[in-house]
Amino acid sequence: MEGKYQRRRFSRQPEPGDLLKRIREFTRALVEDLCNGRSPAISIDRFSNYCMNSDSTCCCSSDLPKGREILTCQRENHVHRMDVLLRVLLIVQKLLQENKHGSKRDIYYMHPAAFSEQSVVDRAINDICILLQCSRHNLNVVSVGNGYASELMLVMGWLRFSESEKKFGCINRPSTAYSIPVHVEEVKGIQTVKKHDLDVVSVAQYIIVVEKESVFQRLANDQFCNKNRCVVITGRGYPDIPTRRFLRLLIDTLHLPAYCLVDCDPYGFDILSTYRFGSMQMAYDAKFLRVPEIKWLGVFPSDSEKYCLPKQCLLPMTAEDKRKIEAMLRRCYLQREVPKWRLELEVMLQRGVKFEIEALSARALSFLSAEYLPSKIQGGIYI
Amino acid sequence: MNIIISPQQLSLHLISSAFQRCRLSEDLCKLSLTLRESTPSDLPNLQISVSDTGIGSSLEEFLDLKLSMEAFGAHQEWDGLLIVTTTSICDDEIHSYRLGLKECVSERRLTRLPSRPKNGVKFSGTEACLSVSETVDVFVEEIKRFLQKMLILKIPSVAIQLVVERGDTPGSRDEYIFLANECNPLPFSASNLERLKSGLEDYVLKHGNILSTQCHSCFLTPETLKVGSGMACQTESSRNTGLVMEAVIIISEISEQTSNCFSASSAKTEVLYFKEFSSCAIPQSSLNALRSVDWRSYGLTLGSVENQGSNVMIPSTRAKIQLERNLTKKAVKLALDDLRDKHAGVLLSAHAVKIRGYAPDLAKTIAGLILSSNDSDFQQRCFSFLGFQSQGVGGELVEACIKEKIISVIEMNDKKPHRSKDVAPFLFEDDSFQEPELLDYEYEGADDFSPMDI
Amino acid sequence: MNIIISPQQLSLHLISSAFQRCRLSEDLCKLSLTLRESTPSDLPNLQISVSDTGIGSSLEEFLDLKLSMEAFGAHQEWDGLLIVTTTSICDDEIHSYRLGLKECVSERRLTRLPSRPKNGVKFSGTEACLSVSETVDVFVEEIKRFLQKMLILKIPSVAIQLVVERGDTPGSRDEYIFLANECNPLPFSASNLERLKSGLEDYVLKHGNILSTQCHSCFLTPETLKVGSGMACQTESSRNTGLVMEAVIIISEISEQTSNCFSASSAKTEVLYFKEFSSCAIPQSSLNALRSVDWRSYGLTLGSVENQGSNVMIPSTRAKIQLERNLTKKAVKLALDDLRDKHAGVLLSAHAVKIRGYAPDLAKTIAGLILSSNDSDFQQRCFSFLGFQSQGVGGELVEACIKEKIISVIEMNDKKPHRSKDVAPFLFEDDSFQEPELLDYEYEGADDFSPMDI
Amino acid sequence: MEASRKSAMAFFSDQQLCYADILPPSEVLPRIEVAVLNFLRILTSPAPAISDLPLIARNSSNGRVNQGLLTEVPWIFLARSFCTRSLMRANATKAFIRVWKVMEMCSKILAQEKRVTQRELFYKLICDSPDYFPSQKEANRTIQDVVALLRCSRYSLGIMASSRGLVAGRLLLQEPNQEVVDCSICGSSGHAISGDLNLLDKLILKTDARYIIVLEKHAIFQRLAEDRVFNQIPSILITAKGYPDIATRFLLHRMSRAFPELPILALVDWNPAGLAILCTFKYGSIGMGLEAYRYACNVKWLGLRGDDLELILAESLVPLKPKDLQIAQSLMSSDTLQEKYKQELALMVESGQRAELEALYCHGYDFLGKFIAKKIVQANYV
Ligand SMILES: [Mg+2]
Ligand SMILES: [Mg+2]
Repeated sequence: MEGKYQRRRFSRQPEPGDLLKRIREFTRALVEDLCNGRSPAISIDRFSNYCMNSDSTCCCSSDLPKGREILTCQRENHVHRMDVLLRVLLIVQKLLQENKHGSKRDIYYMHPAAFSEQSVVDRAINDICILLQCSRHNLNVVSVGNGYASELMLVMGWLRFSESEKKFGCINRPSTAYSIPVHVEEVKGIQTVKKHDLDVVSVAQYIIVVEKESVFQRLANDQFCNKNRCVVITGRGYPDIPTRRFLRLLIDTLHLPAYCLVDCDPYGFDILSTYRFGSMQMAYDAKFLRVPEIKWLGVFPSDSEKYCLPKQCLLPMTAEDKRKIEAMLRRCYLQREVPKWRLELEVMLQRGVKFEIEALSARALSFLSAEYLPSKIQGGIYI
Repeated sequence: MNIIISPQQLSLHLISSAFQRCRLSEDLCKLSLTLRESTPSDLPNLQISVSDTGIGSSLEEFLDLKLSMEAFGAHQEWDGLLIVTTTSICDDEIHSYRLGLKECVSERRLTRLPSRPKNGVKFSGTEACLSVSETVDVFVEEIKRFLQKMLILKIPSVAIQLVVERGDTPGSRDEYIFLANECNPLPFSASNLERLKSGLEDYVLKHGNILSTQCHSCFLTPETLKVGSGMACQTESSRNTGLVMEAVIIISEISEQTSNCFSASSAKTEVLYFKEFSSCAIPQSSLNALRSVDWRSYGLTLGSVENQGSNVMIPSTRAKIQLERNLTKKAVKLALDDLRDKHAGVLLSAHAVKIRGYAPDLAKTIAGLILSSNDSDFQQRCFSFLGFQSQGVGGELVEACIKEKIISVIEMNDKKPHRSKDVAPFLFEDDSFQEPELLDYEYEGADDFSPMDI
Repeated sequence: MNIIISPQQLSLHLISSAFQRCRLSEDLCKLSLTLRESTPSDLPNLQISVSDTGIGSSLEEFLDLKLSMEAFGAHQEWDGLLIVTTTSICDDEIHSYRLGLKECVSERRLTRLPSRPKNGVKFSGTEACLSVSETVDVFVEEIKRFLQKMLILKIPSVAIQLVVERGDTPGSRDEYIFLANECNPLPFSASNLERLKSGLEDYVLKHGNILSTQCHSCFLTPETLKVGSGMACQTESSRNTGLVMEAVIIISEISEQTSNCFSASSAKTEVLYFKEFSSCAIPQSSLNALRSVDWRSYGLTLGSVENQGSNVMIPSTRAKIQLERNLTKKAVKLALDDLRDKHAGVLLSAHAVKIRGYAPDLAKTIAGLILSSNDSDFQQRCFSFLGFQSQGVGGELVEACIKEKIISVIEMNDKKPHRSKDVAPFLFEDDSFQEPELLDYEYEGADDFSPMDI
Repeated sequence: MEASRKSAMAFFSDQQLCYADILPPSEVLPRIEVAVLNFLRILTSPAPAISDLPLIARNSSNGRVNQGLLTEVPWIFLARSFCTRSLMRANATKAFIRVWKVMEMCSKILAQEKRVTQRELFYKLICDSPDYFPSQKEANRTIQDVVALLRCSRYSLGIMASSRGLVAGRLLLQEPNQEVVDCSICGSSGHAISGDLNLLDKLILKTDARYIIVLEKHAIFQRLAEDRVFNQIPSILITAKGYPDIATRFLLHRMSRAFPELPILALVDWNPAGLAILCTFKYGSIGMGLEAYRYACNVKWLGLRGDDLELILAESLVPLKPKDLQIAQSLMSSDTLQEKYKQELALMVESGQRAELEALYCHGYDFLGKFIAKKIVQANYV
């Protein structure tokens, strides 16, 4: 078991052919069991990227399964899940065979009555990824939620790349936003512009990830990337998989430092953690989605005093906010891997106030781009 | 032993005793019941005679009869006198006694009446007679119903005759014959349990033994009755001396549409209880046993239980009650399991029935996975698992075959002892993640963004 | 006329009558009150004498005195006897009468007492005397308070002297002088309303005429008192014969911090009522009139009203009450308007005060719009609207100027009759504007776009 | 400056114009200056007053439908009926001052030649005047008030807009001095429509398509773009991911002007909200009346319609939600809605069911393209 995961960790992403083969193996085993009068059972490994054991020597960082769930024909909810899983698997097989992509919503609509709700499909997709040991995009499944909510991530800066035939010459206008493609696997030729390019003399030096679009727009409007040699991206809130994969790809390709700018509130911190460690739902795929290199650039609880933010911009935390922070503080990875983050989170809780990045713009619009970010990056004020 | 609270019960008891004597006899026996109503005065006078050709009586059975003093103390319709005439095979004479049943058991004495010689003829038999001031009607129906139930035991060696002579129409004489083993004869060697099964089948097929032959309009095919039986014995002592509880369960699947015999009420389940080869009301302990059976695991629900018998039981010891109860439960469960084992798809637990509901969908999907694959080699292997030889096997056939296999697995699972069932393997320690989910993240612009989408 | 219910009220009434006789006289008059307590026995004996040098009495005023028979019927402390001595300027003698007031009005008769000759001296005057078995104290304070209020009328021709002789300390004699027109003299030609205004001002400045001079610690500057007055007359008949209601309202703005004279309770508003130049309790009709004034439109709130007078009024006719009420209300409103007109920013409606509170913010914003502009031409035009000539005018000045103008519009707007208030010109003039919807339509932003409005 | 202020002054007396213009800062600032000058002029006049702010009313009673004579396409616009913000009305005093405060903030931002997000504007406003802007909501409403007062678009006030719109297919876009973007090679993600209305205004558009297909949903857009449906059906695909934003409507409008011969066909869910989205593209809406009515396009309803339901599994039909019925009711009461649409709406209400486009996938993922092609060939749109 351990070997299997160890191996996969360093192996390439599976090809559609591999996955189809795995699906067939799975099906064959199922039929074989049935024909031998054995009750079919589907064993699904369970992953988590953190636990709540504050002091223990947990193995959450190992990317190994933390347990296993076995779906049998003896529990009704198991059979229902089996039914859903097989239906989704059948759809996935078709997608892979026809080399098409389907959204989670599309899949839901294949059998709306049997699936009853979208989350049931989402879970089955996760289960299939674990079963077939692949990432979701390998299944040709994309996440267009309910058909509306998908927000493309935005990128700007000293960067040039292409997705299939589509070229993204961000570099030509570094302060113009580009939407990020869905199919990150088709992204090619990511490059910051090299010094020997005739028309450009500088190269990107770092990547800034901002929590939200409005801050991204602020930086764009302030021509931040014209003045700073960097790449800015935003996942517009919680980063979706393409966003995180794209960031992962950028870092793997360019080997640039990445800084994350989030609101000083529990959501901001959770978004930061999602970039850094991945999300719990996708823990099985965390190694492809997380960005351990990312640094927390701000905004820190202490910034409210350091930069004399207007007190109107500081909001008292709700009981709910505090509860969330208390829960996050118990996540094992914070203590183990980023104790400094954890300290700041504690400070946030102690102060009992939260504020948004925009609070930095309240006095002067250009403060964020002209002073805050350059001073932080140049001064190494990040953790 | 039950406490008798009415002359009708007494007469049933006398019949039951006579039946036992017949059963114990090694020969074919005859049990004659005569109800002779005469109206010399205004008061009706009914002579009840229960005679049998079974083994002679030891008289204790009469001496020990327990009558409810409350019920009989002030009973004007009966003088309490029982005339018993009996002879064993080895007796030379036929002895007669008179017994005052209204006296309490410890004070009861037999008054010996003149004996009659047997003149060397070897026979045995007993007659018990009593006279009551009641009309014959209150007895006849009850006795008939009792005898119909007794037929369930299918004791082949006893023929029962009931003669009713009504006083109001002199010379009128109704005669009823009750013969077991009539329509579905069993070999003599059949066990009691087999007889019970067969008898109960007949009972159902003959609508509670009311008809003399199987009701063909209701029971067209033999499969309509599904029978299971179970036997539980006291394990500690040897089988012979211990209690033995035998249970037979019959499910008849007659829909109301096809049947014109059954009324809605007859759809109810009837519970018949025999104790020592005699029909009697179900004792509380057994009733509790029935209640404690996990009917749901057989896909059945326990409705309200009406105990129609009104006999008061003499309290047994607690240990005995417990024993009876356990045995009853065990026997019933064994009968249910037997029934389920013998009939596929019958008495599945509600749980399994639900799960089985997924079989068509599962089968369709699995068939889809096979049939839609573009790997014919893979398809071929699957077909061969399923027992198909050719390539060009139809999709419906594959699906149906898989469905059948899934159903059989589900049903098999259901038949396994429960123990292994509830421990569905779940090794994942999920409980440690009680962290509040950061679901309600409000983000400008995203209408219904949920972090679940990641 | 009020019904008198106690000797104290009777004595006040006698004083009031004497005051009227003085007022009607053309000369300076003196009104002397003597309270002489003598204790010959254990019972206190108080002689009350009210004498004046006004015109002589026609005696009807005494004959018509209405006493509460309930209050006086059983009154042991007073025999009900009033000795009246009076003479007119044209009389040769001084006449004396005795009057039994405990008799009801219709049965009352004057008992003539011996007259005294005037010996040709021309003078007029009246004295009314009565004796009661009460101590002097219950009278003195009440009479003093009454006289202090009478000073408000500032009738310049009457000097009042109060002499109190206490029986327990023989020879003790307290003398109090009440002189109107003392500290802020008015010309003799001043109207009654002017006198009332001036008198009320004095009354306030002298803390209810308790002090003999203005309290300088409370009233440092003359502006601390804001006075408004109004007069309403019956319009139907000629002004002379009709009812005239005059109202004077004074607002004194003394903060509790600066004043050490006022207790918390004295911050209350005092309502003084004079009827026919005599202080009396405010009648219910006028009280209702006060209650019906829309105080809120003057930025005031009506607290609870305590009517301290306890006089029972003889019911007037309904029409008269209505008239009094209307006149009172009108006079008070005129006084309030007068006050507001004379003093900028005083008595603004709560509404206007609230809106005025926004003036600084609005001024700051408009000034910000002007000053932050980099279009100097635009700025110059703005400055010229505001009356500034030079370019380099300071930001605070611009803001203050705009604020002042906004406030003045708000205050002006508040003084306009309500009808004309809400019509303000549009920022963008456009003759073709259709009738504007004055509803304050709350617009859903594009963010909460709703398809409902397609 | 004087000249532009004159034209700004003239603007306010022009009776025909009841919409919000997309203006460069150099034209917005004079309008604000005129507002200030008028305020001061009235304040300092011999009969001084504080002028009321006339805002174009954005309620349905001020909504009008233009039934064009030449085109059969009606569109919704706002008539010259006003609601006012008055300082003197106690319940509107704050709203009145808010308008000036937002104007002040916007004029500062425009003078700096910057743009802000609504959130940033809100932060600036709460720092400046916390009492007036307790929440973002007040800021957003006041921005709309300023739009209705100055009659220039929100974007013109220096507020950034982001568009959720995407376009794909046979469309070539070219910003001045930039490379041509070929929307047919953008993959399934399409080309993101910029929120910069000035930029959209300047785009050079080229196409060899024969249809423009408007899609309610992103997922459907992705499916069709991935399948390159526009190669089989020469078309341009556009979606706003739900209710359309101004930028998407503006681009569609520009395309409809640039390529007047192309029919615009909409593919929406079969539910009242789907129809409402279609109608917003088609007629505009009062809520966006001031900013957007001019972008009405003659959109035809391709699907889903009642006739298409036979293609859908019964289990894919979902009961209508209360919100659907609400939308249906308001659509029904609209004079704008043509009879065929009303019939379709009545059918939805009567059946009590709704269906989403994805329900067609029960026939396979490539069915959608065939479905569209067939309908187009049969000219089966209304
Ligand atoms: Mg946030
Ligand atoms: Mg929809």
